[in-house]
Amino acid sequence: MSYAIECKDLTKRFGDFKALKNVNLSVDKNRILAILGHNGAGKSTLIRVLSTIMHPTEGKVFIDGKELKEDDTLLRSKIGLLSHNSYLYSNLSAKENLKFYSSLYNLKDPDKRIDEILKKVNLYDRRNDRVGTYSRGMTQRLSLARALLHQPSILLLDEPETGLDRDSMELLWEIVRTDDTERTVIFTSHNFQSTVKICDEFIIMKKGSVVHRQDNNGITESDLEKIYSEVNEGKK
Amino acid sequence: MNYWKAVFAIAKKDVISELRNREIISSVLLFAVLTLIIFHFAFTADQKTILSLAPGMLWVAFAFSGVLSINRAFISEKEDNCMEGLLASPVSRDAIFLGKAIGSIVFMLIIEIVVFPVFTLLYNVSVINPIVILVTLLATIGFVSIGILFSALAVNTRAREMVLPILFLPTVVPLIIAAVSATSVILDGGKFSDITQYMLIIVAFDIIFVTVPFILFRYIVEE
Amino acid sequence: MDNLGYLFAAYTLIWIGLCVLVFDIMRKQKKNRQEIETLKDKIEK
Amino acid sequence: MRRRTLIAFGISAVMIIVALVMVFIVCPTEATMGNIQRIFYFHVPVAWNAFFSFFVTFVFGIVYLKTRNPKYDFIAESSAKIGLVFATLILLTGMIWAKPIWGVWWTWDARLTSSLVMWLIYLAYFIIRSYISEEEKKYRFGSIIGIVGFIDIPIVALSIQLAPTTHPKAMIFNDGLHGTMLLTLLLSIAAMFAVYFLFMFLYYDLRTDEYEIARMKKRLLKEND
Repeated sequence: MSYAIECKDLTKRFGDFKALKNVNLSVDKNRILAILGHNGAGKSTLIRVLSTIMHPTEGKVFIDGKELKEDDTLLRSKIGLLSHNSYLYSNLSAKENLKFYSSLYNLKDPDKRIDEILKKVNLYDRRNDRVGTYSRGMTQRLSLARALLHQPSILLLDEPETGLDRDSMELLWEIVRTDDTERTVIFTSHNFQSTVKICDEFIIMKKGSVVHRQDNNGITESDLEKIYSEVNEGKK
Repeated sequence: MNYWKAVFAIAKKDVISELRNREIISSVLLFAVLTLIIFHFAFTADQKTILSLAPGMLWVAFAFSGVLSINRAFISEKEDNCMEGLLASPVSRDAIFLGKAIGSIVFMLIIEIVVFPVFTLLYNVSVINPIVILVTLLATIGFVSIGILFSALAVNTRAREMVLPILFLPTVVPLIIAAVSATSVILDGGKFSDITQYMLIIVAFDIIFVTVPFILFRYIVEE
Repeated sequence: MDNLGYLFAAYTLIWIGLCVLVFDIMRKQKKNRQEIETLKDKIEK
Repeated sequence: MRRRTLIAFGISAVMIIVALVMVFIVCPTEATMGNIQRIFYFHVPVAWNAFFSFFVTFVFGIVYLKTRNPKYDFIAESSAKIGLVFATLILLTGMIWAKPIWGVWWTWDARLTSSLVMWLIYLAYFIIRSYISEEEKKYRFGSIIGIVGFIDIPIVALSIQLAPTTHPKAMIFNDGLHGTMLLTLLLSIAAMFAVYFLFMFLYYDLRTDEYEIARMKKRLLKEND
């Protein structure tokens, strides 16, 4: 069986700066993987390369065993992305935004799916309001709806919790975990508490490399914190 | 086909979003009309002179209000980084280019629809003629297409407001020359056969400067 | 119509201009080379 | 200074002197325009060279986008710089030529006008590069402008030639090129090419040195952290 995601020798250079250094990472299907690391460790860059926003300088990404290329629209539509940017147009209503994205993802029965996902993120009542009038939490929920709209088998979340209150955060993870489709989730985070609760395994990145990988077999928050600081300071 | 569905979705999204608050289009239209009015103070001329100046006046109005409008084409994508959302969606980069270009062509057409009658009304010189309209429409395609490429480039620089005009205006010189000359000939009572050489320039420009930005756009939006 | 003097002046000016440009670049290049040397020393330290 | 620069400098100097002797001493005076026509042997090679420079910028722009090696952008940028210098010279010599013939410094003659538009496009090329702080983006956008600008040049020239104009078309020769005149022109063109390579080496080395300095400075800054 092929991996859901497999990176081979991924390197991303910005001028002389290497944001990713020969990253090799494979993730099994239906797993939830957390990526931890300081700011500038390469977490966001990795997510951006996996979501095809960014082109790796060297190396390849495989999705379900097939190489991910910019013009392979079929493969790319298996990926959903939620970042700290909402990717929503403030002049359009929630429904119009989702409708727009459903045409980009070429959905079969968009109206039905849009209503369904809007109900799931508790925004159905406000579906015709302009996104510009939404609160931060609502925007983030709609953003999640946008990422899940096309039922991606791989979901990438780049610091999804930024700026969210506790309730919205819990709803977010609730939806990610209970959504009907089978999917692999990769998320970056600074929050150890939710990480230990949610992930199946986690990796720690440092200066563009993956320096630690571990399964989550009931690890506690304080254990994780200890491992995290050991990894970051110990191997200096 | 998926490809065109995405292209038109992008264009439609831009048009709906803009028509909702009319932020840009209303000021661009006002600017276009103001240009026409300023001409009156800049040149005091009789009917005959106005007729010979008309093609130039029209294209000065189009060119400058066009710059203003095209300059804003990527502002909505910058806001909350929507461009990334487009790049992450399974749509090729050139489809994004076409979608943005078609959206901007619609705005350009709105400008033209307003400028033609206003000019006719203000100067009592009819510039509304099927061939003149055809010339304008054809010139609009190449004009917007190269403008969108440069606009995408401009939003990614410092001083983005300045970049588009200094790059765009010299590049579209051929279009402006050909469109102005063709319009002059027609308003002078010429026939379509008198302007074939200008039409050829416009069509050649359109073909070249739809193809080239279509290919190069991906190199602007990449990271 | 004899503009030989005028023409000669024009030619001279242009060539002098180009020469000045060449020497200006060479001067900058020299300065850069020196800077590279000092930077190299600093890095090796 | 590199050896190749010195060689280019020597060759250019010799060729320029030979060309100058040809232009001022050997070549006969042209019948209708008189001595001022001699600027033609400068004006035309410079125009060719400007076009050639922008062609090099175009080619290396494509090469850069394909390979992403900064070296190729340095070549493209250096060439654009030379092109801009030469385009400025086209405008200057055009004015010098126009003054005695038409009695005005500037005339909207088709060739001069095309050169002016070309000059403006490449001026924009450099202004916009200066507006971009990230190096990689500067190279990438520079390549794009270099490609679009070069493709535009022939269309600009064609459209300007077709435009109705009140000025007389520039008349260079009434009866074709005289044998010596042709030889002089060819020699002048060859001399200009030598000058092109001289400037290419100078600008390219200058640019790579600057790049090297910026790199070392960054490294020092990092080490001091």
